[in-house]
Amino acid sequence: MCLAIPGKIKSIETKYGGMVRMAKVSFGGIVKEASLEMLPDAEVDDYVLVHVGVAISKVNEEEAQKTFKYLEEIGELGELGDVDEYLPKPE
Amino acid sequence: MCLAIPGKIKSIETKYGGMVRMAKVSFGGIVKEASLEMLPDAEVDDYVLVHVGVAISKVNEEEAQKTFKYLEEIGELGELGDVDEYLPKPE
Amino acid sequence: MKYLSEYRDPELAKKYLEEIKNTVSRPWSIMEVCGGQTHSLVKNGIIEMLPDKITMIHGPGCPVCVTPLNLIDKAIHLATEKEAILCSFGDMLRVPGSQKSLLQAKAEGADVRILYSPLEAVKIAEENPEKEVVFFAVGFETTAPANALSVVHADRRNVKNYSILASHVLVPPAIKAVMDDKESQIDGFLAAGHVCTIMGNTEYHPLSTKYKVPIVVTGFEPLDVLQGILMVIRQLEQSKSEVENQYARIVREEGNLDAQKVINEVFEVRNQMWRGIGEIPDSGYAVRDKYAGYDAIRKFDIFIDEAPENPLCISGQIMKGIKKPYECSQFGKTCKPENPLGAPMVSSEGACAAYYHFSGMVEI
Amino acid sequence: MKYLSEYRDPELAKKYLEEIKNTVSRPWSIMEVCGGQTHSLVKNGIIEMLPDKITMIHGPGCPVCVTPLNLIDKAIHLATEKEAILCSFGDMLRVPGSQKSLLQAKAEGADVRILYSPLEAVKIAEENPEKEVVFFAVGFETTAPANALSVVHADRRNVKNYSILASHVLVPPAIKAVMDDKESQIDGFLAAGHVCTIMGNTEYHPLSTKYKVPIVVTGFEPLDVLQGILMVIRQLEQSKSEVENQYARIVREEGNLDAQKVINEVFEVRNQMWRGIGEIPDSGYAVRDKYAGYDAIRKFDIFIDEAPENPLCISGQIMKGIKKPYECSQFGKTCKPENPLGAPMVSSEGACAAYYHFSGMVEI
Amino acid sequence: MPILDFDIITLGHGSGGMLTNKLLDSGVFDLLSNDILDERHDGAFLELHGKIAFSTDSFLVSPIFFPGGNIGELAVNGTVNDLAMCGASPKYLSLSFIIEEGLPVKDFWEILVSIKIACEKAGVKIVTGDTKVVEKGKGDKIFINTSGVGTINPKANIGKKNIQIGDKIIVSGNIASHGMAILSVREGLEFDSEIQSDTTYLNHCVEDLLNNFGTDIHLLTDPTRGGVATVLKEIAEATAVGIEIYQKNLPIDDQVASACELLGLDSLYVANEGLFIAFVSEEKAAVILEKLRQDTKGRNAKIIGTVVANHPKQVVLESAIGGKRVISMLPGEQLPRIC
Amino acid sequence: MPILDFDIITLGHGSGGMLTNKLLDSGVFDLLSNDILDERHDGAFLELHGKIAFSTDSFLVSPIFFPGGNIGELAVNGTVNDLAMCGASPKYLSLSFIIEEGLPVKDFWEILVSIKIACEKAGVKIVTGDTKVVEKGKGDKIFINTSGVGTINPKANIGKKNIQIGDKIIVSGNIASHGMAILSVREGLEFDSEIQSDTTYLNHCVEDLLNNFGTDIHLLTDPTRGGVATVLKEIAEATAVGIEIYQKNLPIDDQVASACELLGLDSLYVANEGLFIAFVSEEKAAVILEKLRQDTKGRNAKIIGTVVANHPKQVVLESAIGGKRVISMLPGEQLPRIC
Ligand code: SF4
Ligand code: SF4
Ligand SMILES: [Mg+2]
Ligand SMILES: [Mg+2]
Ligand SMILES: [Mg+2]
Ligand SMILES: [Mg+2]
Ligand SMILES: [Mg+2]
Ligand SMILES: [Mg+2]
Ligand SMILES: [Mg+2]
Ligand SMILES: [Mg+2]
Ligand SMILES: [Mg+2]
Ligand SMILES: [Mg+2]
Repeated sequence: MCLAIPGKIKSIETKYGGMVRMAKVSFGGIVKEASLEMLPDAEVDDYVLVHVGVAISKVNEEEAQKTFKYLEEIGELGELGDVDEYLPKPE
Repeated sequence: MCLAIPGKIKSIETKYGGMVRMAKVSFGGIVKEASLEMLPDAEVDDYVLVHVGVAISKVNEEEAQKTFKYLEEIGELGELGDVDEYLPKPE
Repeated sequence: MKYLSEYRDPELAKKYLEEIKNTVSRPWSIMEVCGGQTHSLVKNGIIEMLPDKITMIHGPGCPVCVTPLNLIDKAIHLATEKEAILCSFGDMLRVPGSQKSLLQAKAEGADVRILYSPLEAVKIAEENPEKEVVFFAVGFETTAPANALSVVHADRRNVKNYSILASHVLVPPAIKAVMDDKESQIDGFLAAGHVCTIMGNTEYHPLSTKYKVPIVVTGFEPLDVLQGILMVIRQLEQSKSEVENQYARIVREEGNLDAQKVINEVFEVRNQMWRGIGEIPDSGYAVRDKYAGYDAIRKFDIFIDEAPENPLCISGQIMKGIKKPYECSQFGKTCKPENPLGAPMVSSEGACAAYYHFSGMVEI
Repeated sequence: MKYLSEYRDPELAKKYLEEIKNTVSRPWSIMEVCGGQTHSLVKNGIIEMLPDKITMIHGPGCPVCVTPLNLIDKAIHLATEKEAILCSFGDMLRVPGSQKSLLQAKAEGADVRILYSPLEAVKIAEENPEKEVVFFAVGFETTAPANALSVVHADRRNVKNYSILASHVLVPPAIKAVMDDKESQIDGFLAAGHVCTIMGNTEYHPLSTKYKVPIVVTGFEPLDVLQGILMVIRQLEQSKSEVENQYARIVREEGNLDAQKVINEVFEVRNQMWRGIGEIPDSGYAVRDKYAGYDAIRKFDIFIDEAPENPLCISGQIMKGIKKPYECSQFGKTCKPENPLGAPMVSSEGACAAYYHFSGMVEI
Repeated sequence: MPILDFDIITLGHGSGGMLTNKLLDSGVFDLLSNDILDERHDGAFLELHGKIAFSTDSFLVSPIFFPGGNIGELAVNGTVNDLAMCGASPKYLSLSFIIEEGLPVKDFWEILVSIKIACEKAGVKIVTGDTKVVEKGKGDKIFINTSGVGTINPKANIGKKNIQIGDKIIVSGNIASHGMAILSVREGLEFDSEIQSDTTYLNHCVEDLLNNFGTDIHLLTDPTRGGVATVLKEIAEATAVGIEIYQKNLPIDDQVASACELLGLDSLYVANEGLFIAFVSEEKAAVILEKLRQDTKGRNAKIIGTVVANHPKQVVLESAIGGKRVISMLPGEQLPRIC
Repeated sequence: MPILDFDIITLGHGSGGMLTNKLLDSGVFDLLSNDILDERHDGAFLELHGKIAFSTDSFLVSPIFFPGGNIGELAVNGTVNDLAMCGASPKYLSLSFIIEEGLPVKDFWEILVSIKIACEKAGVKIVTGDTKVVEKGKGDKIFINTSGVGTINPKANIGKKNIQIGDKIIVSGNIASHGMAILSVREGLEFDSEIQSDTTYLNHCVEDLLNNFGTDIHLLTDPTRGGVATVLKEIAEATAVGIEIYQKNLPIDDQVASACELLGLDSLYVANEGLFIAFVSEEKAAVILEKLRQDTKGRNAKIIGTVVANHPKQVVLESAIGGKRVISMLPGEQLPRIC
C-alpha cells in the first residue's frame, strides 16, 4: 500500500493566492508537482518522499546509510569491505 | 417547400389519455404515424395528405380526376381517347 | 403510390406541353412561389421542355432559405451555449448562419437532431427531462399547424423543458412584396398548393385583383405543374387575372379550418424578417403570450447581435425574380453548394442551388 | 533514482539472506502488514529465497482490498445515478462491488476518472462547475493527509461541487484485531513504513508490549524488507518484543505532525467496516461535521442496502494469516484476477492475487 | 455462444492481456478457425499466384443490426465486393474491430457468427485480425475494418480507361434499398416497412460474367456511399466521357421509392450494398444483361444508361417525362427535407 | 497544406459526395500519390511474387499527437513492423480513416504528412484506402486502420514451431518507452519528462538480420499492447516451452523506469512500439546481437532470456536480487496504483 517514492525538489512556487507551496519534484528525471504543505521547511534540492501528489517526509541522509551498515554494526560483515560503495551517491 | 404526400389510413388509435387521434398511414407500403387532429372526420381507408407527421387534408377523389380530364374539358383533347386509363386506380 | 404516380404520366405530360406550346403567343414570366414546385421543375427537367417564351422564376418559397441569419445564430447559440437538444428538419442544417451552420455546430459537439416531425421533439423532451429541448420551427403556413400542435401537446402533457424557436413566413405578404417591387416583371403566379391546403384560397383573390395577375393554386407533380402553367398562360393570353385551383383534389376554398384554429391558438401575425429580402409587414407568426413559456426566445432570453448579410449576395433580387443566379458575381465562384454564401445556394430548391446543380451551366 | 535503486543491490541482498539463514533457528510466521511490502516480496521473488523456516503472511495492508462492498456500491451509485464525475486511484477500479466494479460502471458509460492525486480532483471540480465531482478517498493513514488536503483546498477555494467518499482504514487497530483472533499465529510484524511516516511509531509500543511481538517499521525496497525481516527474527530468536525502526531515513518517531494536523482538521476517528474482516473499533476516519458539505455520503444522502459478501470467500481469514489462499475452495476456480470474488484477488498486492499471479501454482 | 464470465466488453478486452486472449480464444479464433488464422502470428502467411487486388474499408453503421443484416456481414461483403469490382476472386480478408466499452458480448457474438457465415458464402477466409476497445463515448458500439486480397481473373481487364462511347451501363439490381433500410430504423425518422438491406456477396456472380464475357466488361464498381449518382459522376469526371441515364429504367423497390418520397430524398444518392454497376460493350450489353438476370443477385438488373460523346464529364438524367437534368455530386450527406 | 474552404472535418466529408472528393483530392490522394493509388478504383491492382504476408491493425491512441510521434506514423510503422515480424518485406499498405466530426483539418493534414514520411522511410506505398466520418461523441478524433502485404524473405522461416530449447531471446531496444510517453500526457496522470515514443519502422533492420542469419532467427514478434510480458507468456503457452528472463538484462531508459515507479506500473506490461523480440539459435545469438547493435534501431538490444525445458508454458523472471517470479498475463489494462 501507499506507493511513495523519493524525489529531489527542483523548484518551489506559491499557488492559489499564496496559500499553497507547490514543488516541482524530479524523480530520476521525470518531474511532477507535489504539495509541500506537510513539509513547511522543505527547500530546493531536498529529497522528499511523495505520495499521491503530497510530499510527506524529507529523506534523512544519515539514516539512509544505516541499511548498508547494519550487517557491519551487528558484527556480521567481515567480508563486505568498503561500505561506502553501497551508499547513496549524489545524482 | 412543404413536402407532403398522400397515404391511406390503415388504422386509428387514440393516444395521450384520449386526447389525440393518431393514424397509421401507409405510403405505398411503408407506414408512418400521423396526427389526425387537423382532420377530425378522417376514417380508416381514407387517403390523406401528410406533412411532417400531421394529416392536413383528405384527398377528394372526384377532383383528383380533373387533371386527367382538363385537356378534354378545354376542348383540346381530340386524340387522347379513353381518359379513364389515366385515372387513379384502387391500390 | 395512389394520387401521386398517376400525376407523373409521360404521355399526358407531353400533351400538356403540346397544349402549352399551342397556347403561348408571347413571352410570359411566371413565378412558382413554392420551392417544392421549383424542385419538381428541375428534377423532371421541365424548364427546358417549356417553350422559350415561358420563363419560370423561382420565388422565395423555401422557408429554409428565407430564415433570418440572426435566427440561425440563435439556434446555434441554444445548441452550443445553452446546451439544449436542438431539433430541426434536415434541410435547415446546412444553412449558414453568420459564423457557422447547425451542421458545423453539430460537428463541434452540439446535440443537433434531425426529425421528421415536431411532434417527435416533444417525445424527446419527455425522454430527456434533465435537458432543454428546442425545436427549430421554420416553415410556411403548411408547417405552422404541426409546429403549433407540438406546443399544444407539450402544454397538455406538461412538458416544461420543451420550446420552439419559431420562424414562420406567410405567402400572401410575400407575393405582395414581390409585386410591389418596381423592378419585378412577374406576369403570373403558381401559388403553393400545400400552403393553400391550410389557408384556403380566399387571401389570393384581392391580390390577383389588385396586381392584375393570374394566380393558380398548383400541386407538385409534373402534371400538376404543367396544368398550373397552362392555366396561368390561358388566363394571360385571354388577359384574365383570376384565382384558379389546379389542386382541388387537396385544396378547399376555405382551407383546413381545424388547422387554422390551432395556428391561431398558438401564434399571432407579426412583421417578419426574410433573409435576403428584409422585413415584410404581417408576414410571420409570433408565439402568443399565453404560450410564452414555450417560446425559446423569451424562455432563454437570448440576444444575439444582428450580423450583416454578405453584401455580395443578391439573393433578395433573385427571390423576387429580378435577377437570375448566374447574374450574381459570386455564383459558382466563392458561392457553391458546399460553401454557400446565401440561403438560395443551400437547399436544392434554393434558386441558386437549383441552377448550380441542375442546369449544367457550371463546370465543377 | 537516489534513495531507491541503492536499496536493490543484489550483493547486499545476498548478505542479508545469508544472515537471515544464519540467524533463524526455528519456524517463525511474520506478517507484513502492508501490501507494498507484499508487492516487494513477490516482485523480487524474496519469498522463495527466504529459509523455509520463515513464513511470510500477507496482512490486510491493501486499503483497496478492505474497502467495504457497500462503499463501492455507493461510489458506483454516485457515478451512475447521481451522474457525478467519480475520481479514483487506479487500483480501486477493478474491485468488485455487489453488482459490478467501477470499471464496469465506466464501461457502461459512467464518468469515472483515474487520478494520480486527490488534489487533481479539486481542479476537475473547478473546471466542471456544472457537475458534481466526487473523489473516492480510500487509503491508510498515509493517504489521509492528501485526501484531507483536497477538502481543505476545495473549502479555501470555495469549490462547492467537490466532495469525497471517504473510506480510510488505520493500521494499529488492525494489528490488534489480527492478534485478538484466537486462531492467529503471528510471531512478528513488519509495520508499514509509509503509514508510520505520517503517524510515527508511538502507537506501536503498547501493541508490542501487550501481544509480546516484535514490530519493525520497515521500508519497501528489497534491502528494506530483508533488513526488516532480519530485525524481527533477531528479536524473536532473542525473545524480545520491541518496536524498531528499519526505515529511519524516512520515518521519525513522532511522524509528520503537520500531516497529523490536517488529518485532525478534516477527519475524526470512528469504527470502520473492513471488507472480509468486519467492523474494527476506532479503525477509520469520518469527515468532521465542519466539513459535512464535502462528505459525499451526507451531501447526496445516499443509502444503499448492505449487500452480503460472497459467503464462499474466506478473505478475512486470509488477511489475518489464518488461512492461505490455496486453502480457499474458490481460489483459481470461480475466483480469478479477471473475475475476483473477494478483494484480495483484485489488486496484485491482494494476498490471493499475489499467490495466483506469482506463485506459479496455478495453470492458467 | 461460448460461456464467458463477462457479458459486456470492457477496456480490459482490448488491453492485450488475459481478457483479450479469453475473448479471442473463446470467440474470434475458435469461430473463424482456419489453418492460416490459427498460426496467430503478427500477420498471415499466404500463397497467391498471378496479379492481385487489394482493398480496404471501415464499416460503421447505426444501428449495427438493421433490417436485412448487420455490420458483420456488411463488412465481409463490402470488401469481397470491392475485390470483385477489381475483377478479382477474393481469397483472404483481415478483420479488425474497434469496440466501444459496454457492447454486449451476445451482440459481438451475433456479429461474429454473421461474419463466419458471410465468409463461407463468399468463399473467403479471415486470416489476420485485430481487436481494440475504446472507452464509452469514444466509439459507436462497433466499427469493423476489413481488408482483403484476391487474385485477378485472367480474363478480366477492368479499368476506367476501357470505357468507350456507346458502352451500356448496367445496374445489377434495385437501387437505394440498403440506405433506406438503415434510415427506416434511424431515431427521429423511423418508419415501418418491409425494406431490407440487400447486403450480399457479388463475387460469384461477377466471376461468372467475367468468365463468359471477359474484356467486354469494361468497368465494374459498386455504388455504395453517395449512391449511383455519385459513382457515375466520379467516373464521368475521371474519364471525361458523358453519361446519360434514364429515370424510367432505374430499378427500385416500391416501398423504397415511397420512403424516398416521404423523406424527400433522391434515390440516386442513397447508399447501396450488394449492388454493382457494369460498363459493358454496346454489342454484348443485351446478352450480358440476360446472363446477369439469370443470377439471383442480378434478377432485377437493368440497363440504365449509355456512355455518350456529348457533354463530357457530365451525367445527364432523362426524367420519366422526357426532361433532362444534370446530375451533380451532393455537397455532403443527403438530409431529409421538408421543403 | 492545401487551401481548403473548411477548417474542421464534418459528416459531409464522409458522405461520399462532393466534400469527400474535395478532401481526398486536395489531401489524401495528392499527398500520397503513386501509380497504383492514382487508379482510384474500388481496390488496388498489384503484382507480388512468391510467398506473401498480410497483416492488419487499427490504431487508436489518446492523445493523437504524443511525445515522439503521432497516430499517423504509428499506423504505418505498426503494420510495416507486423509484416517485418513475418519475415516479409512490406510493400503495400491500405489506409482507412475513421474521423470524428470536428477534427481540425490541420491536424488531419499533419497526420497525413507523417504518414507520407513514414511510408517513404519504410519504403512502402499506400495503394488503397477509405475515409469515414462519425458524429461527434461517436469516435475519438481519429482512428486509423492500416493493412499491408509484403513478400516473405526467401531466407526467412519465422514461426513458433521453430523455437527450440536453448534459444536466446533478444529484445531490440529499451522497453516501455511508447506506453510511458503516452501516459506522460494522459489527463490526470501527466508528468514532465523527455520520454519519447520510439515508434519507428523495423523492416530494414529485420531484413538485414534475415539476410545475414536466415533460419537462425526462429521467431520475430513485436511486444506492443500488453508489453514484453504478455507476448512472452503467449508464446510460452502456445509452444509449451518454458521461458526464463533476467530483470537485470532488461534494457530500459532511466526516465521510463522512474515513471513506472511513480505510477506503480510494471514496465514488462507497458506497450512498446518500434521494438521487437527475436528468438534466435543459441549458437548465433551473440553474433546476431552484435549485428543488431550496429543498427540504430537495435543499439540498445540485449539478450533478455532463454528458452528452457523447465516449467513448460511458464515465463519465469529472475529478479535483480536473484529471486524468481512467475510472469502471468494481466486481467486487463494495467492501472496506476497507489497501493
Ligand atoms: S449565388 Fe450565392 S451569393 Fe449569389 S445570390 Fe445566390 S446565394 Fe447569394
Ligand atoms: S481466492 Fe477469492 S474467494 Fe477465495 S479468499 Fe481469495 S478472494 Fe476470496
Ligand atoms: Mg505485432
Ligand atoms: Mg474498399
Ligand atoms: Mg442479409
Ligand atoms: Mg467498399
Ligand atoms: Mg493487432
Ligand atoms: Mg466500392
Ligand atoms: Mg497486425
Ligand atoms: Mg517519432
Ligand atoms: Mg501490430
Ligand atoms: Mg471505401
